[in-house]
Amino acid sequence: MMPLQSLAAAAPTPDGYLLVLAIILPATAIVALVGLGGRGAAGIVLATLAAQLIIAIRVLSLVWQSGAPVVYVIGGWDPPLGIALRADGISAVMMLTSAVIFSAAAAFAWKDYRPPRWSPETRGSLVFWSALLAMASALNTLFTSADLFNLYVALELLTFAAIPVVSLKGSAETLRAALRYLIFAVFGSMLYLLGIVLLYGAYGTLDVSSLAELIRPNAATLVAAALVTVGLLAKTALFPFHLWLPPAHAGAPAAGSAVLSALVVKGSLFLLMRLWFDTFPSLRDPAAMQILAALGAAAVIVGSVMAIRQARLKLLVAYSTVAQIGYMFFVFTLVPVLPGESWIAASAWTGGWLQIVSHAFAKAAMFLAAGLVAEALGHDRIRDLAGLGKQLPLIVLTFAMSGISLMGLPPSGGFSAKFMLLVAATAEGHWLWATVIIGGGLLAGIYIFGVLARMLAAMPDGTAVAEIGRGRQLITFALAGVALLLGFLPLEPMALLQIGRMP
Amino acid sequence: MTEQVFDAALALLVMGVGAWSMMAGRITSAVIIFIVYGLLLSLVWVRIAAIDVALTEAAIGSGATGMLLIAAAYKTGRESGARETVSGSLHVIAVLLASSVALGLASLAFVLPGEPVSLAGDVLRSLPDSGLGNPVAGVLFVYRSFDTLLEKIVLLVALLGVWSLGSDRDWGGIPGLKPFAQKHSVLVLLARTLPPIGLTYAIYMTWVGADVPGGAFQGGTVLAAMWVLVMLAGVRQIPRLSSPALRAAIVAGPVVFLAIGFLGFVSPGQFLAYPQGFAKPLIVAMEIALTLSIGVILGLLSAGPSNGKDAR
Amino acid sequence: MSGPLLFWLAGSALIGLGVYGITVNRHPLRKLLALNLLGSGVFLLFGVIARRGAAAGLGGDPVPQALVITGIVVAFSATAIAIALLSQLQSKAGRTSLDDEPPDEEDRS
Amino acid sequence: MLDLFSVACVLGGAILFMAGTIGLLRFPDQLTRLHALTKVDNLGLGLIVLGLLPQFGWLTGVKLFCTWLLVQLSGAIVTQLIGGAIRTREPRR
Repeated sequence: MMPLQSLAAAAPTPDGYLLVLAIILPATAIVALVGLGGRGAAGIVLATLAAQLIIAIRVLSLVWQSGAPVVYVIGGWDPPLGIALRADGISAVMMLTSAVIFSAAAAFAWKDYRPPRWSPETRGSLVFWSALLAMASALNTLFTSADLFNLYVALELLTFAAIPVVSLKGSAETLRAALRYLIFAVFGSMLYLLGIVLLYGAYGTLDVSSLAELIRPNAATLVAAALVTVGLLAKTALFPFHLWLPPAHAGAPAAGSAVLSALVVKGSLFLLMRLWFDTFPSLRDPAAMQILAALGAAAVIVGSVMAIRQARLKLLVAYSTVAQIGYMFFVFTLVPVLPGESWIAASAWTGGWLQIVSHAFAKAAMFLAAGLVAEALGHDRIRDLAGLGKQLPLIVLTFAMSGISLMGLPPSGGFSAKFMLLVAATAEGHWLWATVIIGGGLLAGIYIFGVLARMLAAMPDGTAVAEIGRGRQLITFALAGVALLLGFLPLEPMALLQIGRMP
Repeated sequence: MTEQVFDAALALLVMGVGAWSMMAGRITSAVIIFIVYGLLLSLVWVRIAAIDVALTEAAIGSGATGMLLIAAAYKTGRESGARETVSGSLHVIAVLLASSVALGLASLAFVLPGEPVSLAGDVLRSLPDSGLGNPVAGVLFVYRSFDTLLEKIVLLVALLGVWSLGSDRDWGGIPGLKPFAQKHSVLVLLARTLPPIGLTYAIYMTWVGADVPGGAFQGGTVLAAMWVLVMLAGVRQIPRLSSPALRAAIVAGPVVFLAIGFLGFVSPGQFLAYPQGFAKPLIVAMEIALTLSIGVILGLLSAGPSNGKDAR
Repeated sequence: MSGPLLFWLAGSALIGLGVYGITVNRHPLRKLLALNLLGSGVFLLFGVIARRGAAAGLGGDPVPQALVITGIVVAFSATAIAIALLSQLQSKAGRTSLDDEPPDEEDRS
Repeated sequence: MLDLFSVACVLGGAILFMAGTIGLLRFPDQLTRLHALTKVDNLGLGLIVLGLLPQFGWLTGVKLFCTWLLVQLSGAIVTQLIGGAIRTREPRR
């Protein structure tokens, strides 16, 4: 028998407890919400969200200052027996992104799902806030956990929290969307679990960093990597597994859709990138990576074309998510397998993460804007959007701003991201992918300008527009603003995103 | 030799019954066959020396899951008698895909790296410190208690997911589980005689779980079964979902678990680490609270969301 | 053939059956059964790996065994949510098919 | 001698189970199937428990006996319930 010692012994850092708090505080808050039956719910939710933000900022600054990951070993049991948490540069960036978007979504939803202070709880408020907090807990686990099975539990927690948000309205349509989502997602996690079962059988550890050193390209490992990849793709809704996404994301209440599209799909995507770049780098066969890029390209095209054909605004925005996810898969082939021109790899890497972050902000803004439009007009049929430009100019402006980032026009985070991916693609001679990156932007232009043109058209007589509070418009506007401001980051590979990456 | 014949027969039987449950004509038959499959599977777990898993599979994988599936099959199965499948060419592709997956995995049995890996030695080396005798309980509550904690949150979120399907108006009301309409005196008899025995058994399961196979999940499932029996027989009123006592029972396990986790920050200084010498009493306290919570949550998962019109 | 090897083969077959069941069946409850079958096959493979790791006087490696217990509970949670969705769908729509209904113009969102 | 007793009892129980299973599969209607199942179930399990008793200490023996008792109780009641359900569905036969 060969008892494997932890090879990359994780050395805990002094402030590592922040990572465990980022996961456990929201979980504790859910327990409190259920146990107290609505008493003090508002305070619990606010305190937890504030703590999330503070922890995320603190972790980011720690990683930034020390240039090294923050590590925590739970219960003091080193891997492979125990579980370690580890936040590197990308984890810290994603934690902050999710904390900001959760706070914005919470502020947006406060009006509709106001958690009671002392009055009895209601269905919407308990379910919505518990689900939101559970998603925050699960995402922080996904961003920081270094244990493959722990990540499986987190993936499931994320799905089970997302399901009630999808079906919160309770119509047959949303129930069906939720059920289809659940079946896809559980199928995906079963494949993922099967993959890690094989990895444990081959290497006797589930610790991400130990595995990186042990892994050899043998049959069991390749099958495991393939299963893990397919499983996570199903959860990330990459073409051809995208069918569940649009009805699920479009059916949720606006704040829920924003979180689902901006963050929840990124959970499994984050894990996929972490595994391929940090744990399986030795398995990165160029041909296999080309398959991922090809699926990404197909997603960009199919998602955009479907978005153009939609008659309903929320479905259009949801299909746009299918397309935007596709871009992130170019990173798999653009970061070269062999260490070559390192600036190309770094550029593609930064471009990919910038795409994830700026899409999160732009898409959250766009879903919230679509929710406000639906609330103002009582419907979200695109052909009947005329006159909004006069009635709700701020919403139209927000929609345009987030659209700029999704299309990849300057100055926006989406532009910087796509530009860096494009530079890497042309420098490496991937002309096909370069064409898709440009073409995808043009297709995005068609659906976004199509909507804007309707919004700015003259108002037909007799259209009633409901009053929309200023606060929620400003929240939405701020999110779109962040998506644009990300474009002012210097157009060069960011050192932060490289901190703590495996060699 | 006899053992191998038995194992071979068992393996074939499990595969056959599994296939049968996929192919069965009526959906209710498919579900019943699946429950039989679950019981056979727990026998397999016994054969590969995983008694804890065998108990969990029998209790949760077959028992609790089976209870939910049967209820769903009777509710939805009537709409279509026959098994509907995808059309011709897609069917062929699915068969090819499924068989290549099965064959690929099967062939891995012969190429998995020769030297088997195991953490058994590591687990046993540190187990005496915790005072536990059951290595599986050691993994669940000492080394990987973080997984177990998250899994409790998963159960809680699943319960909220089920509750979320009720209507706004009936929120916090009585679940939609229908007590047996007719006066079935035998069911009432069973619901009066069995629970004391079941309760004793559940406590026993949890209590011995620290040292031999058993534990909070298995005990909790027995508890849940007793409660569902009592509710179905109409012996006790099904509680309102907003009842403070019910809520307290739901969160008791997670609260104790979290409290012990935070206690670790104070002594010995790490989340979910146990103070020297206190590991076993803390774990037993945690398991007792968890048994109650798991029992109540599993019972409520089968009782469904509050639903005014079904309650009477 | 040894017991563990036989059960490995059985587990592989169950996973194949599960994949088949999910892809061909239309009724969501049957898909759910297939998912459970697939899951049990995955757990069984893990159990065989645990059995291979029998050491230090134990009949199997306790780490995978404990992970399977957690996995069974998580899979059960998924089944519970799915069944609740299914019965709610049955009450609301009178059927449980996952195929979309013809688009309804009146439906507000 | 005790071993022989055990083998005989367990074997007898196994044969009864086999007979019950055949009855379950071959009998024409639900009530007779139920009959085949319960009669054989109780006696078969009883014989197996009886056969195993001498093989273990007293504590395991008590557990085994309790198992049999519980199966008796639930078997009898569940059979009653199923019988009742059949009666209500097909009132006159």
